This record gives sequence, structure tokens and C-alpha cells, in this order.
Amino acid sequence: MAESQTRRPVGLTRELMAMRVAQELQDGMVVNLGIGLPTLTSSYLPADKKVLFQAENGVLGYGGIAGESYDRDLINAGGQPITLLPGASFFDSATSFTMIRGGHIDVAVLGGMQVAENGDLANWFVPDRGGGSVGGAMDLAVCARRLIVVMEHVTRDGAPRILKRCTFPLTATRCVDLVVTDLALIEVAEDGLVLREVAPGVTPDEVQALTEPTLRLASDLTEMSL
Amino acid sequence: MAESQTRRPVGLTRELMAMRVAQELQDGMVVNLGIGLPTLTSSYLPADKKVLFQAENGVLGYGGIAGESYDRDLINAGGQPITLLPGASFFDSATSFTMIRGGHIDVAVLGGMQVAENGDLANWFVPDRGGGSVGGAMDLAVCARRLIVVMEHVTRDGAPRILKRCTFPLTATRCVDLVVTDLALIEVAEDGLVLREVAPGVTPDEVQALTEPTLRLASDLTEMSL
Amino acid sequence: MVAEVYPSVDDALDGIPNNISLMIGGFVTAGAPFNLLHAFHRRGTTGVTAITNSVMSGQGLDLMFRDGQVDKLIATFAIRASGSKRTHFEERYLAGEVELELVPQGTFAERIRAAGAGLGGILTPVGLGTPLGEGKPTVEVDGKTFLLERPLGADVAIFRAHRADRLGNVQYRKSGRNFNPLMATAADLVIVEVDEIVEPGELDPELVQTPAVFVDRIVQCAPLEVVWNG
Amino acid sequence: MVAEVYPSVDDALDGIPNNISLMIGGFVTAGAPFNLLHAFHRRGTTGVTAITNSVMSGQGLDLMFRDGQVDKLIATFAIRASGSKRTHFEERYLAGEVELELVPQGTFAERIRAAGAGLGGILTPVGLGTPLGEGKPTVEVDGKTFLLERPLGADVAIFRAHRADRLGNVQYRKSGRNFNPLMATAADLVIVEVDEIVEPGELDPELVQTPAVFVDRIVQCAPLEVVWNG
Repeated sequence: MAESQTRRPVGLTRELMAMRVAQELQDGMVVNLGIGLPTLTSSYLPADKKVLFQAENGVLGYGGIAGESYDRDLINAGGQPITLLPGASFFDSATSFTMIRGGHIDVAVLGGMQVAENGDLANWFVPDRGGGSVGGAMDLAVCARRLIVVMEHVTRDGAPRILKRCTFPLTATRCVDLVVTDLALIEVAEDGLVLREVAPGVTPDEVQALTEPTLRLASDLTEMSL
Repeated sequence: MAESQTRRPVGLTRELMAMRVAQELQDGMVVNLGIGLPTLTSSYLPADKKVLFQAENGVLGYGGIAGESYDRDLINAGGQPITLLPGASFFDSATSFTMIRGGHIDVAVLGGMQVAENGDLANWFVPDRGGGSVGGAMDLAVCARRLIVVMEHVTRDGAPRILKRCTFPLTATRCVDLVVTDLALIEVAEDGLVLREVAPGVTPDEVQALTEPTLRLASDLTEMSL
Repeated sequence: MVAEVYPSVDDALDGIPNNISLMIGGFVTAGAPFNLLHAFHRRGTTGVTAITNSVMSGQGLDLMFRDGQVDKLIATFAIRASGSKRTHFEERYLAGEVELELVPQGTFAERIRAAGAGLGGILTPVGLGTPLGEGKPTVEVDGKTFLLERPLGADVAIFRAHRADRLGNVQYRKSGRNFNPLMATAADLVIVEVDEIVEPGELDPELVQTPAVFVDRIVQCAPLEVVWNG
Repeated sequence: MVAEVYPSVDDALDGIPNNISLMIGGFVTAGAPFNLLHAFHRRGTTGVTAITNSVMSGQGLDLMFRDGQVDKLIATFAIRASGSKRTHFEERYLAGEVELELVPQGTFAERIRAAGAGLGGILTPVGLGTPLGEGKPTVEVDGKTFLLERPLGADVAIFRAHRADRLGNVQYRKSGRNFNPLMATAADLVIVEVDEIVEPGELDPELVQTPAVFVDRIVQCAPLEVVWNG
């Protein structure tokens, strides 16, 4: 235990984290991907899964990030140029958030700064900048049917991001269903956090040592298959 | 006075009432016409006036009532088939009432059963049917910039419809700006009702005799010019 | 999730139980789902709360009132003018056999939208000082008084549109849009009858007026001819 | 009333005073009115409260922050991630020279819509239990708690669209729609820059996404080239 507290285990790359998140998306689902790491997920969707990606700026059914041809009027919520799939549609922001608040987003994938053991999420306030940005994150966190948070397991300084209580200002309370980190896949259950998968070569003890609340080990705890 | 209370003066036909209302509509205005008599107004609009007629079921810029070719999907709020003018648009009911409640209807013309001297309107409850229908009337009455009520001056039994207080259930309070009847044109001012015009051949005394509250005579009271 | 295509309007009602709240789109004839309504009539579904703008005399929903399938009507237009023919709904209502909740049309549209948009209700000035506002809570905002009207959702919504693709993207036609895009957001099960079903990519993305996420079942059928009768 | 065509973006700002609330449509580059924004910058309008989704670094609105024309920002996206270049807005904000009201994006859209739709506010679950909900009134509906958020209107709204006819009917392009149809309903003066102005009747009535009643001034101009910079 002492060793795992001082030496950080080698976990997944950002690409592998996105690949693991992509496994959670099922055929026919409506999915919203947050800015940053979550956006990568769309690149790792198996060809046999048809997912409708929603961007809260008013697009349903986009494909991936567009190449060189930049259309100023065809972007996702991160401002990146996108391609369209057959069956896409455009709509205004009120309709977009009707989809979101109305419970039509099957899965939202958001980045995180901190997740608490009761499912609270903090992901918008940037302490060293004296403020933050919420965009659509609060609406998505409260209203998506299933919320997956994808983030590094610890801060750059090695401090846990999965905490008993968030210390940063909250995005929403009791909203997170699943946390995917570079080290583990953790489910937020009614009675606490359940460690379901560990990254290849990472032990449950190593994950626990870098996590503030106590993790319950799933009976079928496995190594991630990527 | 005794004579005018027992013998009803001969007033305008429905067509002439609609013609007088049409004079109130100015070039460029957005106008909603209620079911029934108000709908007639569109037929008497001078050719030099371009008015945008709005129907609360989701049409802006319709022309008149269509002839024989009936399109089930192209109707006004009374269910009548309509024609379109260049520059027309279709939209959903939420957008339609955004126009109405948001104050974009310059003039609404509604039928009436009773108008009170403070501008209260009753026009939806049908006593002999034990109920009624509101449709868009309440929204229009509360939110149109200017509300014109067009109705017969008295009931079939000769009782006044312009009252100190409405006895029927209200459509909205203090909403009426102008009343056009077969006998007169009456403005609802802050301090009461002002008789501005009388129908040809009708005297102010005859109008007053068939009106419950006291009418103030406008300094420029005239006979209607049709 | 995306929509499924059904072979007939009767099939499209598969699994729908009695005692449901049912939104019926359309404004008089425009965008009205007469095929689906008649399928509900044939099916004999009972205990229905009907949420719709109005009832056309002797057609569609009115037959369900005649045959005792509907217990309550939530509408903007219900009781007709003196001298006009009574609907079956009106006869039932005057006999005290069915309930009526009359709603101003803008409030009706907005309450449905609120249910679909995950909002707790609406704050409107319309209805204040009238019998339709009596007994309802009011809220003061910046010195103005508003009625708090509750969201209006349903178990099932049905309406007619022009075209749909197989994913469930829907395009309306002219004034056939009316309440339909709102009802599509506000029911647990949304069933749409259309003139034509096309492949994804055949609808202009700018002309998709109800995106596929809101639609569950689609069925292609010719419009049922009905005659407007006030 | 219907719209008027103006010969240039500078002319289109005729008569607009200082100390206004200004809605700026668009999402990053999509549907954003850079020509009109730069006209406001040139005009030197001061005392502005800017209502917009975000501020693009060093462009459009950010130049107005740099030059002290804007006192307050109401936005969903304001302070950038660690390590990214600071906007002029951020510098002013950290110096305590301008005010910020941060709003969740769904609440932002719906508050604007409420102002345009004549509603007294919105009831949303979003923001409860967070700093953005603190101190705001709550309303219970059917046992659930909602934040009461106030309508958000403005003196002037500007945005870019694809086409308009001379009456003011507006058609957007792809994801350039976003907040623009909402802002069109919610300001006393609505000014739209477009790629093309056509005669009434040339736009498909099904593709008019903002009807003419909401638009006051239209001006045709090529899009200003801007580079997305996060």
C-alpha cells in the first residue's frame, strides 16, 4: 500500500479511455459528448453501432470532426467543424435543451474535475482562473438518462479527484452514474462507489489508494477489455 | 328617450361593421381576426393597405378565405380554408402564442358578448349550452397591443351588451380598447367610455339609451364614414 | 432512441393499455391523426383522458365519446355556439358523464411544451381574473402577477405529419404543424401517421421539424377524408 | 410591424443610444453577427450589457471589452480552461472592471424564450444545489422543487442568418440557428445581417424559421472571416 501511494501506476492513455467509454454506447442511443476528452469517444465507436450524436448548439446526427473544409455554420458545441450523417437535423437552442431537459439524451459523457461518492459532480469552476464556464454541462448533468464522467483519476499533483465530498463548486448533485478514469471504471451505486474494472496492469489496491472514499469491489471485478 | 328605448334604431349590417373595423388597420400591421364576424374584416381591407394576418394555428401572411379547393392542412383558426400571400410563413402553436403573448399582434379583432366600461370583456361562455370555448381569445385579449371588439350593440332581446360590469364569466380584465357595434364606435378610455362615432342615421341619444354606463361624447363625435 | 416503422395504424397501437392520457395533435383537419383515432376507436380502448385542441362533431374522437371510451377532455375549444349541433362530447358532458378542463390555447400549447422540456410549469398572465384562473397558484415576478400553470404531458401522443424518415425525423405540411411538434416532446409514446416514409438522408435537415429522438412509432397511410363541420 | 432594409451595418445601428442591453446571437462562429458587432465597436457605443453564449478571444465582442464599451456579460461560457489565452473580457473581469452573470445554457435559452413569449419566468431543476442557484427563489410543483429563473430580454438583438425577405422573414443555415430565433423574439429592436435579401414569396414558407413580425432591420453583407480559437 505504501508503494502505491507514492508511485502512480501507469494507466490508460486518453485514447484508450475514450475507447472504453465508447463501449458503453449502444445501437440506437442518443448521445451527447462534452468538450475535450469526451469528444474523442465518437472516433472509437464500433462500425456496427449506430449512435445519434447530439450537440447542444442544435445538431442531431453528426458524424465526426470534419477535415480541412471549415464551414462556420456547421460546428459542434466545442466549436469544432463536424460532418453530418444521413438523418441529421438542425434546430434551435430551445429545442436542443428540450431534448436534454426532457430526458431524451440516453447517455451524456462529460469531463470532470471532482466526483463525490454520492454522485455529485464538479466540473466547471477553474480555481486558478477565478471563475468558470458552464455551457450545457449543468443541464446535461441533471437531465441525461445516464451520465458518464471521464477524467484522470488524480490531479497533476497526485491528489484524488474521486472524493467523499467535492470541494469545488458543484455542477449538479447526485448526477453521476459511471466514472471512467485512466485507472478504473467505477459505478456510482445507491450505497456508494463500486469498482467494476481496473486498467490493464493496475491493481484494485492501487486504485483504492488514489481514491478518497472506500470502493466496494464488484463480485465480477475484471480488467478492462479494450 | 322613451321612444329610443322601445324602438331599436336601424344600424349597420355585419358587412358594414366589418368595413368600419377594416379602417382601423394600418399598412404594415400584424392583425389577428377572431372567428365569426371579425373574420369578415379581411374582405374589406383597402388595396393600398398591406396587413399581415396571423392565425393562431400557425400561419402568418394569409390572404382571404379560399374558394372551392380545400386543403385540409391550410386553414385559419376558424377551420376555414385560406389562401397565402407572398411572404407567408408556417410555425407551431408555441411560436404562434409567442407572437401573441410577446406583444407582436398590433391589433386583435374579437367578437364579444359583453364589454364593461372598464374594458373587461366576456366572450367565451355560452349560458344556454352550459359551458364554452376559449380557443386563443384569452391570450389575444390580454396580450394584443390593441383589442377591438366587434359585436351587436344589444342582445336579441334588446338588452345592452355594454355594461357597467360584465355578468358573464370574463375573458380578460381591462383589455378592450375599442368597441365597434352596429350602432356606434366607442373608445374605452382611462376614465370611461367615449362615444366617437354613430352609425348613419343613429343619434347619440339612441346609442346611450341602449348602453348601460354613461357615454362621454367625443368633442369630434361624427357619423361613421364607410 | 430512434423510431420503428409499423405496417398499419392498428399495429401501431400494439401494447397500449386502457386508462391512458392521450394527446391528439392537429387543429381541426390540419395535422389531425384521423386514421390513428379511428384505430383507437376500433381497438375499444377505454378510460381515456383526451388532450386535444377541440373535438370535431361526429368524427374521430367524438365517436370515442359516443361509445364511452373517454372520461375526460382537456381542450381549448369544447362547447359550441348557441344553435350549432351538439357533439357527442357535449351530450356526455351536459349529462355529467365526462369531465372537462378548459385551457386557453396559448397556455395549452405552453403547458405541453413545459412537460416536454422538463420544466416545472409556466408563468402566464393569461387567465387571471377569469374562471379559468380561479384557485390556481400565482407567482409574483418583478412586481407582476402570473398564473402558475402545471406541465401537461401524456402517456401517448398521436398526430399526422407529411413525411418521416425511418429514424423518426418528421416534416409537417403547412398549418398541419400547430401543436404536433410540442406533443411529440411531451408523451412517453409518440406515434405519427404520415403520407410517406423515406430513407434517412432524404429529408432536408433544415426541414426536419421534429427530430427523431422525440418519435417512437411511424406508420404510412393516406389521409382519412373528413369534412369540416365547425 | 414588418422589417426595413438598411444599406450597411453602420446604418443599421442608426439611433441606438449608449447604455443598452445587447443580445448577440450565434454559437462560436455559427450564426454570429461579426459585421454588426464590429459596427458597434466602430460606433463606440458604451455602457453595454452583453447577453451572448460566449466571447471569442480577440474578436468582435472581445474588442468591445478591450475598449471599455461593455460593463456586464451574461453568458454560459466565460472563463477559459487553465493554460488557455485570456480574453480581454477575462482580464477586465479579473481586474474587477466588468460584471459577469454565468447562466447554464439551457436556462439561458429558456429565459430568453420566456422574455419573448410574454412569460413570467421559467421553472427548471438545473442549477439547484450549485452556486448558480444560490439565493434564487424556488417553487414546488407536484412535490418537486424548481428554480424560478427570470425572463431575459434586451433592448437590441443582433445575429446573422442565411437569407431574409424584405418583410423580415428569416431563414438560418445549419447550426447557425442556435439562439437566434429565441433572441429575435426577446428584444425591442432586432437587427439581422444576412447573406442575401430576397423578395417576399421567394422563401419557402416552411423554411421561414423566424417570421417577419419579430424582425425590425435587415442588412445584407458577406460574412466576416474569423478564425475559431477556442
